[in-house]
Amino acid sequence: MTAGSGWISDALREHEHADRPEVPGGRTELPVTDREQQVLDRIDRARRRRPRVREERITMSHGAGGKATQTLIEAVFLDAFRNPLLEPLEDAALFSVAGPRVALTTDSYVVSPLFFPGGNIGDLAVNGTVNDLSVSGATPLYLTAGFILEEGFPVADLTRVVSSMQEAAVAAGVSIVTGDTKVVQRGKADGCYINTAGVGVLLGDISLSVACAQPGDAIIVSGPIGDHGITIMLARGELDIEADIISDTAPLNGLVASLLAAVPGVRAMRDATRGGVATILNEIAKAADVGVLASEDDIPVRDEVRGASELLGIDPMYVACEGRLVAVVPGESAEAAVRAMRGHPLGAGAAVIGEVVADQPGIVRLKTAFGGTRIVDLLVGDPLPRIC
Amino acid sequence: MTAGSGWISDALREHEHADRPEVPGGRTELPVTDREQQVLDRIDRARRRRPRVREERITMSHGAGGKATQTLIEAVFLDAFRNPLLEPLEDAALFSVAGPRVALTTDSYVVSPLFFPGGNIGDLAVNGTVNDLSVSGATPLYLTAGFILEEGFPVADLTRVVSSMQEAAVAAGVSIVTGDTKVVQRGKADGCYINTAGVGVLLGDISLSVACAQPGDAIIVSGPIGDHGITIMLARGELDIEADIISDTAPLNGLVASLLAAVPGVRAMRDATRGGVATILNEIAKAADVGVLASEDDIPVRDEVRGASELLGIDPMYVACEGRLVAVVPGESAEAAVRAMRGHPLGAGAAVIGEVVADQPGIVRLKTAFGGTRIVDLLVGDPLPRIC
Amino acid sequence: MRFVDEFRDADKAHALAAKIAALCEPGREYKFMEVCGGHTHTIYKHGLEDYLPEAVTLVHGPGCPVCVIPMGRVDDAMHLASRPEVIMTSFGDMMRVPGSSGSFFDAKAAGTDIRMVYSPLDSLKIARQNPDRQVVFMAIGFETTAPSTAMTMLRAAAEGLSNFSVFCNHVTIIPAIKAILDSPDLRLDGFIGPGHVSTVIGCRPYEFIARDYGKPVVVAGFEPLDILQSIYMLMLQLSQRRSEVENQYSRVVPWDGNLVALRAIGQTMELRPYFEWRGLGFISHSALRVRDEYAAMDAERLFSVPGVRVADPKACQCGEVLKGVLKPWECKVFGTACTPETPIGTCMVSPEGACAAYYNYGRMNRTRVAEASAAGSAGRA
Amino acid sequence: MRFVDEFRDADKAHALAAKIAALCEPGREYKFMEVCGGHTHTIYKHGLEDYLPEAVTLVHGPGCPVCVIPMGRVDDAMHLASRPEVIMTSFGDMMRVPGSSGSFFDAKAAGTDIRMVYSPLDSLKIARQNPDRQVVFMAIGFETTAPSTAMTMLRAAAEGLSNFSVFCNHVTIIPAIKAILDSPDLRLDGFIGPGHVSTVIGCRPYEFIARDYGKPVVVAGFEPLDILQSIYMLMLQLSQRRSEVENQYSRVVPWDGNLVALRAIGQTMELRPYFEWRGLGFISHSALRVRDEYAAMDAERLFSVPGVRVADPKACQCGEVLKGVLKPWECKVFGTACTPETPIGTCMVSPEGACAAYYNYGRMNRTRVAEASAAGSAGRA
Amino acid sequence: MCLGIPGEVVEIHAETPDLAKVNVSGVRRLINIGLLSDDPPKPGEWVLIHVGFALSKIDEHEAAAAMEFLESIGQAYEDEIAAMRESLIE
Amino acid sequence: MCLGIPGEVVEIHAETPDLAKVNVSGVRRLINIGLLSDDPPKPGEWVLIHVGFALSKIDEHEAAAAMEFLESIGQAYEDEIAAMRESLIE
Ligand code: SF4
Ligand code: SF4
Ligand SMILES: [Mg+2]
Ligand SMILES: [Mg+2]
Ligand SMILES: [Mg+2]
Ligand SMILES: [Mg+2]
Ligand SMILES: [Mg+2]
Ligand SMILES: [Mg+2]
Ligand SMILES: [Mg+2]
Ligand SMILES: [Mg+2]
Ligand SMILES: [Mg+2]
Ligand SMILES: [Mg+2]
Repeated sequence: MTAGSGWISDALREHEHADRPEVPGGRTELPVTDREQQVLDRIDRARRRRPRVREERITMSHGAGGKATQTLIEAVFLDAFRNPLLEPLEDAALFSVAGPRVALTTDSYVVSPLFFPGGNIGDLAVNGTVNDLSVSGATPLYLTAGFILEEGFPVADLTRVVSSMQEAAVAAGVSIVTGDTKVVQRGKADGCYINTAGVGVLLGDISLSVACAQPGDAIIVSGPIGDHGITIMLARGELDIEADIISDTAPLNGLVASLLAAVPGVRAMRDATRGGVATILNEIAKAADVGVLASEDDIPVRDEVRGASELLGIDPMYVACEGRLVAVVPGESAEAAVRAMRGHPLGAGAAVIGEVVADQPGIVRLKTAFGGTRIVDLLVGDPLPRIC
Repeated sequence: MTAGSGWISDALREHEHADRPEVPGGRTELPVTDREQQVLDRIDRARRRRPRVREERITMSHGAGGKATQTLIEAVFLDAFRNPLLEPLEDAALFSVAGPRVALTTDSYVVSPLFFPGGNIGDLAVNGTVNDLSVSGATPLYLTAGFILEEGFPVADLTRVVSSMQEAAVAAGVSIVTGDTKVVQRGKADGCYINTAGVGVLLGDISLSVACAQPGDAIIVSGPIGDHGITIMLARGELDIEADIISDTAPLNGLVASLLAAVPGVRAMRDATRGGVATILNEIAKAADVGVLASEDDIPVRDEVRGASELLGIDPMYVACEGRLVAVVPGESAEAAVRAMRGHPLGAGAAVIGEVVADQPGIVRLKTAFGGTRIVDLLVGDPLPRIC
Repeated sequence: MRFVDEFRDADKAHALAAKIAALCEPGREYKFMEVCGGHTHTIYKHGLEDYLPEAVTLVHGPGCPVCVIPMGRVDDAMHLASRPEVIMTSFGDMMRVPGSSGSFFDAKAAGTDIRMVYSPLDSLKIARQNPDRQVVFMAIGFETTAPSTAMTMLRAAAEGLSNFSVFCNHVTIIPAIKAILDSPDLRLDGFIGPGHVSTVIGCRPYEFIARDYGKPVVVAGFEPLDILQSIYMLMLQLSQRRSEVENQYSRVVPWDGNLVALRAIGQTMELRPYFEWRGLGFISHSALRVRDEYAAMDAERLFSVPGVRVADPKACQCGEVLKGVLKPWECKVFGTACTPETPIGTCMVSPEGACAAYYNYGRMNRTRVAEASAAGSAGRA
Repeated sequence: MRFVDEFRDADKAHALAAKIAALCEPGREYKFMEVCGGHTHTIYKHGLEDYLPEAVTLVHGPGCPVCVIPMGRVDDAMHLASRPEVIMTSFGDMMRVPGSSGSFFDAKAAGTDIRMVYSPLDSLKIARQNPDRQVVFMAIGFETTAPSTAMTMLRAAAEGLSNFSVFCNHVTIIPAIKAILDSPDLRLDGFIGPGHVSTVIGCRPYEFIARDYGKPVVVAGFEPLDILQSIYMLMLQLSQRRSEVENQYSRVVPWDGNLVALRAIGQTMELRPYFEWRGLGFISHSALRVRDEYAAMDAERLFSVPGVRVADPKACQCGEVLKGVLKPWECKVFGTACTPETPIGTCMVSPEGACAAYYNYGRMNRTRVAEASAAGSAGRA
Repeated sequence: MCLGIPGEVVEIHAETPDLAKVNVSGVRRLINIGLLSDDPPKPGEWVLIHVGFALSKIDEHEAAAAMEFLESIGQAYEDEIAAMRESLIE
Repeated sequence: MCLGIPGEVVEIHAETPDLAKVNVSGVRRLINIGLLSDDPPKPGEWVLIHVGFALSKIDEHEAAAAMEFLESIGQAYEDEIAAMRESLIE
């Protein structure tokens, strides 16, 4: 239950501080209109105070556009994200971009649970969008934040999420410049969904596209795969599996900058999220109409990710990451690319995992550790735990 | 239940068209590897076909990032929104903007019901974001579209929503250039939520802000208020109230262009959405630290909106619109502004509803039709139907 | 809107205002209580006080159904609602009324199944749709609303619905008026009688006021001209040294009330020996409970209800406001600790509550307003 | 991973491959059936066929629990699941198996309460959490899985859980192998025996194959070297004109199986007189049902189950694939109408289904692959 | 007290004569007229609506009388104002 | 058939000796070891896990023997390959 009798004492305590000029002789001294005016002035001062969310849980009022919405925006969002572009709280944020081309992306985040080892939906929502811009070759600059909150969502959780977003934004060097909040009835969401859209700028004439992959190109992954997906599956608790593993959620713009500086000829990058590395390899094969030949032995997978995958009967190649990228570089630049990535903390585990080939266009093949070959197609359905 | 035995016959019918070169003498004629290769080629051709969503309902697979996600994106979203920026389906859309400043906005749409007289969540999601850009003085150019779909959502409904979005985008002259789809478990959403972020460009040195409102300015509304909110309340069906009223959802960029052309000195505009016109008047009063004095008699409200509001005990001033704007213009330009707006179909009902005054800063007052005065504060809570 | 717009005409208001002003005896102050919160709402919503001479003061009475619910009853309702089998249904007004640990709205956010209804009949619909749940209707209101609850109970009985019950908090206005008349610290010159209550109980029940206390009563409608005319009628009685019950709202209120409605109430409910009113304390025979014959629809008997008495927060001066002893803004916490967002007292919740009405509509300097109105081009006073 | 990685060693595979090749008698073709879908999965997932000489062909058998479920049983399960009081629990594999009007997955999307579990024990947890619902576990699988169902039933009985039941579809492998051996259109040289089934039933039940049909059987593990070694052992028996049951998987499979597990099955389940297998038709004594003593946990008795027989779609050639008569890609609709996204037959659903395994992992030109592998720097064959 | 809204009865519900459709400024809703069973309203008559029930009929005659009174004092007031103005001009 | 994964028993659950915690590559889960009640596994022993149950113990001795065999033929093969290479070089 929100509030508790606590809120009354809170409100009264605050009221005490409502710098009320004491009327010397009590209220009989002044004419009614003057006394009333003093009260009105006191209220005016109280209203201009820093807003504070008193509720412990989000209620429908927080989404109704009235006073509670405004308080939420000012006390929670603006307070955390504060920057000159957001501050006017106008209908749109205005800024200038210096660069011939602008990159625009969006993603909604619906992760459950909202808090998990290594992060929460907030930093995920910032990093994910930063990463989509980064792998497009853009320098991420500005983010929007759209919240869909479920009635009953704890305000303390929201505050935690929002402050993680701000930390992630600071770490990635971006600003959250405009936002939106909607509240839906209990049972019509799962606590909190976040959409972020991002704007970045492309400097120079960089041109990246998975459609540019050419036979002979090397395919590089920036680190061990599947950490995020396995962390989330285990964090749900339904599988009763424990492991010391944390999400890899991280902003990749720094790593991308290092890579691009070292290897200007990079053909394409993708951040491996839903669908995992397997999906990206298939996107490359399809977009460029080339074959992709990867090597199981070369794909970095943590022991715990492998163990959990074996137990659940799923394939780490399809498991989501949130801080790993796949890069396609000309074969001759492979070594330089790996070296550059390993020089960055988020690329310490970078490795060449395969190559682009001419034959079997559209198809991704994997040399198995066993020395055989198999196809790695797009995933059908969800990665479901299986018995057989 | 999805599919029904129908899907098998469908699949087989399609299979018939899988231009399979008939092996003249049957399979015994060719060596196994050749026969196998022919089958593989046939499959390859089938895979390169135009994707089609076979399911009648959204399943978790459509959000898992695999084949179903890809099919959904290509068959539903790309097919409807097709444009050269979206088509590469890269992690971000790239484009150039010509103009010194860029406007960025976002909104999530969670309207229930999804389809209502006068529109649906799709055109709402496009118009709403177009409007936030427009009232900022920007020419809306590019939109993102982030979908959160509930498992079980009918694909036919999604298709309707998406095609409404495209129609709205065409009508507003914007392109949807990047997007995202997530699917959540049944019971974790309400069919379909949409987030759109929008990018627009400000030409010239236009500078709009509600903080610029000055005593003497006139406040104009572009047409009758509350149509959208009342339509939605009635469309939910719980109140058992019928009325011939439709949502006012519409893109305001054309109207804004007409207004700005006629009155370059416009101080600020806002589209009246959640919280209605009352909220905007309060935003003006607060941001510019001025008083606002509006006149009840001058505020256009349709009979049906008034009737429904009386029945429900709510105030139309707080009821949402989705195609109305409030403009602040210098007093001397009021007439020209109204004339310009009335010249546009979406501004036919434009009217001066009040003025900015110096006294009682931060407070919105309304001259009632009865000749009295009252305060119009921010709404507390939801506009709840009341008995007393 | 017919029967509405014609009673909001500013020209006629000026005429009435002039008549009222003309009736003021020099040096005399007039204090009238509008018993009904609906009147309070109208007064502030339309800015009616702008028409009244300084000498005439309106005192806001206890006739706001939500404002008089004591905290203990809210807690009891919350206790009922928190039972897993219970779906609580409530009018929107009730949703923000604070109990000792938050409002229905807060409880709903925390997962309690509380649903807003427009009509008590909607609760029956919910009961039919949820045969394995118990639907409890949070019945509040004066005689205006009690007949609707009664009709809903009769309907449920006729249908044989076994999962619908009523948590009955209906109150009756006469004992509250009497309590106010008997309170030593208040001097009133007359009453603006509650129009909608009177559609049910008629005008006779007020006669004791005129007869025994010598105060005029005018039963009034809810448009601003109705109230202005009623004030005029009260002033006229005073100037003529009369004290009678008059019916300004005769287009809606029959002198004898609504017999069908009274019968329905009498069939399903009976007077409680006493009931607690927020701010006014316990008043005997001031509320209704479900009759024994309908015990199966009485949530208080179906479920155990703690029934603890919760003292109002110390800072709360609702009692004084409800009795008209204090003006809303004279309460110490008005507008700072107690606001519509964080109501400490219930008078700050409902749009009919005196504090809420004053805060939402009236919170401004009337002198300065008058000047601004005169100057402003948008106004037309 | 211990007991895993060491059995995936490419060098040893090359050695085994050479040994196998060396055992090939010129001009002779060898056809071995891996009975178990787990083996099929391993074969394709690791690209094991790349190590086999042309003369050796692997034929995929019926040992995929999901593939042999007939459409009628899926429809029956769906019927059960659609009851409002029922929560159906199912392994993930089962979710996409097509019934005549869609899969569990489709039904779930349409609102049917079907939940995925990792272990049958999870169903008990759900039953405890939902005392007012009926939790039905969709029990599928061979002797490997039946003991887990049995233990779960015993646990439910011990706890006195009254809202848990089993829709029993457990099947037994021996009658299916016998049916294949008796089918006229198939010539096999030996069997790669199901390793995990054998942990329960042991190796003796296969003796009739060696004795009566003169075919060697090697019970095999699930890592690729296990299978390669088993093929080598089969080739060795053939070259030595032996036909015996051998146990390659002795690290896991005791010759006599698991008596505790067999007792648990025997206590809760009994053989059905006959049961329909997809593609193979009715096979007598080939499946398990719940014993009378546990009738209260038998969903087939608790709820009426339509039990209609649904003919497989005409285009479906799963029967031939399950019997090993057709290679997956030889089915007419393979890869065009029937894909993992839109499986027409169940062999396309489970990763253990021959068609799915071939489609997901094996769908490529092996000759070209070999060339590419040789050329590709990323490989290390 | 409590919100009461005037609405015009449009039609009596055929199957359940307890219910009537009323019109409030072009907005229609079925309401329960059981409380008026002593003298049920006919289409064209006006009722006062409270929480989905018609609480009383609106007496057009009485309404007209009230209006007449208000108009009469309005007229008297305007005459007076006019007279005052004239006196000022003079 | 059906997925079976080797895991090392880490500890037997104190209250319910039917349950044991197993470790699979650093990942831990409680599993039911009721099917091994004839000869319950001890910490350090390995079991085969299927749908949350231990189905059998893994016999390290047999596993070592299998490995030995595989290594022996591996060695033989490598010797052969080496010999062949040498013969080619020569
Ligand atoms: S301000 Fe609040 S506490 Fe004071 S009288 Fe009004 S409602 Fe009660
Ligand atoms: S392709 Fe499909 S229909 Fe044909 S055998 Fe395989 S699963 Fe059955
Ligand atoms: Mg994106
Ligand atoms: Mg992304
Ligand atoms: Mg991406
Ligand atoms: Mg917004
Ligand atoms: Mg916006
Ligand atoms: Mg908006
Ligand atoms: Mg806006
Ligand atoms: Mg995305
Ligand atoms: Mg409850
Ligand atoms: Mg069910």
